[in-house]
Amino acid sequence: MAFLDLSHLEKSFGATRVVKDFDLSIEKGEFVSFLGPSGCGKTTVLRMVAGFEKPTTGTIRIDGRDVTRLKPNQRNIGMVFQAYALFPNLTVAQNVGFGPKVAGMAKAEIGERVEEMLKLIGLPDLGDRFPWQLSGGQQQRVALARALAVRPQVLLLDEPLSALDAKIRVSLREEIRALQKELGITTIFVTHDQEEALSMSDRVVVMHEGKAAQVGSPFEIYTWPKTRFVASFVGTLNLLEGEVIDAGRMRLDGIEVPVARGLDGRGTGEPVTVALRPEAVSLGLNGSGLAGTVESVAFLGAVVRTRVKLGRQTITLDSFNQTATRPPEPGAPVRLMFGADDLLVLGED
Amino acid sequence: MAFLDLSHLEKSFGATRVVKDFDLSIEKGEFVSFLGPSGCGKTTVLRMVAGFEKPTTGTIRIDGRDVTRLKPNQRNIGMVFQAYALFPNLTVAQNVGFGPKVAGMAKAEIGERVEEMLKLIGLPDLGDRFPWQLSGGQQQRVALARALAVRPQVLLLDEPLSALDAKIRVSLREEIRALQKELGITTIFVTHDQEEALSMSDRVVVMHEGKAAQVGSPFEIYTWPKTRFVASFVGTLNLLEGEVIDAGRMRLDGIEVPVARGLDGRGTGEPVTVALRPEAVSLGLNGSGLAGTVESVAFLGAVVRTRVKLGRQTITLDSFNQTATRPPEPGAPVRLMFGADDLLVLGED
Amino acid sequence: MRGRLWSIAVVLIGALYFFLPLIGMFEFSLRMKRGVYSFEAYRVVLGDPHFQQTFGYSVVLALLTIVLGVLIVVPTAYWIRLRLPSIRPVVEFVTLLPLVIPPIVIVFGYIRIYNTSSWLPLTGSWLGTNLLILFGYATLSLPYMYRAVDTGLRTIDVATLTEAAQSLGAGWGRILATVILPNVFVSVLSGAFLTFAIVIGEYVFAALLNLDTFGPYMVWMGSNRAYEPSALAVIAFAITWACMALIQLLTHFSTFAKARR
Amino acid sequence: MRGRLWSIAVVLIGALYFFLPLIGMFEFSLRMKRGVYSFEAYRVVLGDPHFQQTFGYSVVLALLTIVLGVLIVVPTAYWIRLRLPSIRPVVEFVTLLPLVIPPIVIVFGYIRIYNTSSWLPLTGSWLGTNLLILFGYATLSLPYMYRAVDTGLRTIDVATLTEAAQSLGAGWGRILATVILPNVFVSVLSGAFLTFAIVIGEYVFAALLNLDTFGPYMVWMGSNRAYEPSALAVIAFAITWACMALIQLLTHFSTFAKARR
Repeated sequence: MAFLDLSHLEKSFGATRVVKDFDLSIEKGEFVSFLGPSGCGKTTVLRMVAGFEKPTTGTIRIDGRDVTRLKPNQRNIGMVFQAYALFPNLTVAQNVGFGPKVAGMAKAEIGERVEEMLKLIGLPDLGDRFPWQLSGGQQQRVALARALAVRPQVLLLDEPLSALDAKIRVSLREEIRALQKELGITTIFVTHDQEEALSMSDRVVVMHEGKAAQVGSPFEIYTWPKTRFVASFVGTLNLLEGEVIDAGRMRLDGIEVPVARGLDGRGTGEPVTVALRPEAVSLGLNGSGLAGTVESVAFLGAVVRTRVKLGRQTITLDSFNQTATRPPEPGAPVRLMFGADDLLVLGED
Repeated sequence: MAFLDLSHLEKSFGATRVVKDFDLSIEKGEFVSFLGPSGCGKTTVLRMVAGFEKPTTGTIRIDGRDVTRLKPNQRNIGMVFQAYALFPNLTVAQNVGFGPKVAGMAKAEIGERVEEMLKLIGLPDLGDRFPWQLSGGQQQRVALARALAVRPQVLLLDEPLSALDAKIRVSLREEIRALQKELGITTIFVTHDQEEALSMSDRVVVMHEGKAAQVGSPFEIYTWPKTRFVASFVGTLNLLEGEVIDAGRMRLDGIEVPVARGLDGRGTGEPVTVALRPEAVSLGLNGSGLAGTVESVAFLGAVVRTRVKLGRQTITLDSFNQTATRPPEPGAPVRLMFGADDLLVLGED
Repeated sequence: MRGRLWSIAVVLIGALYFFLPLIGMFEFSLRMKRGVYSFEAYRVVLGDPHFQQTFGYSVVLALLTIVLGVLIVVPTAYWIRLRLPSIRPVVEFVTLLPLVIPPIVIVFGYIRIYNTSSWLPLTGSWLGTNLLILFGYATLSLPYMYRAVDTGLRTIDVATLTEAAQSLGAGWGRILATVILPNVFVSVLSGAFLTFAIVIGEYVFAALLNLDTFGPYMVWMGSNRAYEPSALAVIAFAITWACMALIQLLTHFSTFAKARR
Repeated sequence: MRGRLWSIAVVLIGALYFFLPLIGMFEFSLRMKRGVYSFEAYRVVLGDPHFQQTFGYSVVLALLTIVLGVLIVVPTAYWIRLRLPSIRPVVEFVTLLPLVIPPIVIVFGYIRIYNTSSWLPLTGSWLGTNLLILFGYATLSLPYMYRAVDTGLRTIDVATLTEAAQSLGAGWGRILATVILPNVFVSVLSGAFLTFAIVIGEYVFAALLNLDTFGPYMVWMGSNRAYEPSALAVIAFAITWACMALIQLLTHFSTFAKARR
């Protein structure tokens, strides 16, 4: 049996069911992200695990113990909030020591624990500061230390990085991941940022309208999205209309292209929608590939985004900016190339 | 003479000089972005053009007319704010018609102008709505229509997209750019988002501590940054330490590499810092290139970010996620390749 | 469940404090005619020329106070938010003073400084005394008026809206009239109603300045009659209640309020 | 320049309203001994046993009012912000009532419902009357206390701080005592000082309930003596001023206030 086990969780607010028949098993030490747009129910699931919301039906088990009806302060869970939520009247050390103090630990022991935690987050000298004297990134690290100070069985992170600047966000997510690996603590991380979820997690749960649309490793989620929702929420996407030839080929804009998977069981001539990642398409100026015309070129920095008109359809493709070659001009004829593996045949949501 | 001419602009608040000797000429119909971190003075320059701040010294000329001492309501300038700033007590049509009404236009004429403007922004049927009935993106488009309704000589945009969601931000920036091209209106766009500045502008002014650190086309700014600040603010960057061999070569971690430009006039053996964009480096698993060991691999979605240990230095490289090949594992030996063009020798700030 | 309990507690406390006394008073006011409930006491009170006179007087005073307050407070509060945010604490402090300085002290001061033998003998003439009480009431209402208007201004982005209007060519007069005032109108009204209710019921100022307003009339009735004071109190309460209801209505059903939900 | 002009205008209005009367009164209060300035009037007033008695009485009443107010308001305001944000408008409405219902009406109602022949004859006994005025004063101070505490609660993220404390194992008592109260302490104090100032100067309640507090004493002095009332007014003003200054000091120099700048 898994360490953290959510089975048949449901939650309704009034007539709205925000979480529907949610099942998930998380192994000890695993880092699992809940990824989805706002309103998809990801935060509600987290808050049910924390005990702030009571499930309408279903059970939550931690290490075999049923905690579904326990109050939040009886669950031994560490939580980090988007808004830091440090106690403004307490110093950093007092904040970190709050949990151990509530747990009735001896004063000397609390001091040791606080010192250990502050060292862990790399702020050993800031114990006497007040929260308002710290930067956002420091505050969130203290919040993390505070949550970890009670040695919780599960660590819950509720969009902990979204209030921070872009650069700090990137460095802090690496820190959090390293800390989580070091402590081996079972962690749930809620986010709406696909890059965060993909870069940090062992497994990602993509949520959509209260359900888990797909559960898998970051690579699986990105490379083989199961539904149209997952494909479009995680990364950008071209959707192309065509028709099936046989299990390994389809016709796209009059040209036959090989498709590696997903066409089994579809009849010849059946219309089919395939998805194609912009970065999977490359330009072959001369030679084979589908012929099209450059519609627009946007320079985004590292990436140049080119729109190519291809018969009735428009394909977006991303390529890295190359110092030696200027991007193509609008109106130029180009040829597009992509592999049979890159065409994703999508299921319904 | 240029259409909009800023010469020797300076602005001090108390003892702090936030804008220092700022010169810029903008041609009629040009789209110029001011890009920089908060506090770099970009907004202050914009507000001086609008008339909300009086320059300490310097002059502002629009179409040859000195407007430096004119009040904001005498300048014939259109302004769009980050916070939309629609008048909450007026309908969309009344908001758009505010400027023409102040200008004393006849009622029928105002009606026509409002209709024209609403059509221009693609919201012809929302004239009777109040601002709070619109989405953020719609509100900002109405604010744009309101600013354009007085047929201003110059359009000023003060971070107009930063309050919006990521997806709307991208579509609205394309709309704004298309509208600006259609009307041929001279435009200044202030932003801290490099992608916005690079993708929308004819020219970008990168600002740093009240000065223009570099002025150039987006491609120039990204590809040939002049200073270390510009290089690190626009895009991510590897900084590598090495020593000069001669004008065309340097020694990096014991290996000789060719450098296309920037080493003229430096003596042999002189230490030099070069910058290298992560996307300019590629992995060659066997063969030539610098030998290193994979330190970590982060899967960011479209991009896989790999850190490679190279002697004493660490190089970050970005590559597109390829469906067919899994990213390398930490610890694997790899070889790094990059072109002579990709090594940027940076000047001081 | 726990929430419901608290709601009940709140309602109960409210009842004990306000409604029970009111109901008792209302019941009593109906008992002027022996043996039957009647509105006799109300007939007597409303027909009393002294009531009509003092009440009318107080209403006029209240309206003048409101006009004076709006003229002082709206431009001041706007300008302070726009250009002098640093002196806002000072102004807030000043506007709080009338709350904590007992009215008695203010009136003593007024009588002392503006008496018949002073350099500005306001208390010596009818007009002077009325001016004095008008200013006094404006002072009393300052905290409420300023808070209301300032709260109203807080809900809009004063600086940006002003700059937007300026960039569209508008001058100060137009900005105040078409951008600022319409957006704080509801707040101004709620401040005005509070002022109205306070001036109508005020006693200490009027009594010490020897003016025949509604407050002293109520107290005089209270110590000399049996049923009429209750009727009066119910009437006074009805007026203030109507004012409060109007504030709530205006706040709830204004289009601008919706925008903020 | 324009800003400076306005600052001067504000100071001038303040002066005309508050300081000029005060200075006049202060000057007058020093003239009890013919020909020379002296603190004779203050000596007389402070030495008057009736002053000491009424003032002491009012101070005790004020402190009890504050305790009662804090006990009612802090948990209520906290719970409403945390769990019942939907009834906040209702509660705000209730707390505004004492502002707009003239105290006279409230007292009339109290006398009517709690008189000697009623089901709860509070006005019949010494203890009952004091309880009545205590509740009356708590009512009067409700708007200020509630506003102050609610404003204090607004500056912290009540819901998230509560959840953070809960997830760290804390129960309700500990959350109120170690998380909520310390963070609204300054607000509670400022509400308390306002309450203190209001109770000390209150006249209508005390007079109509026939209680010998500081307010009626001041009015009695005002109509029967010449110099002492001015001295009294200056003392009362000094007290309220000290209260206000304390509020400002606390707000400015508390560590939490710094966090918000």
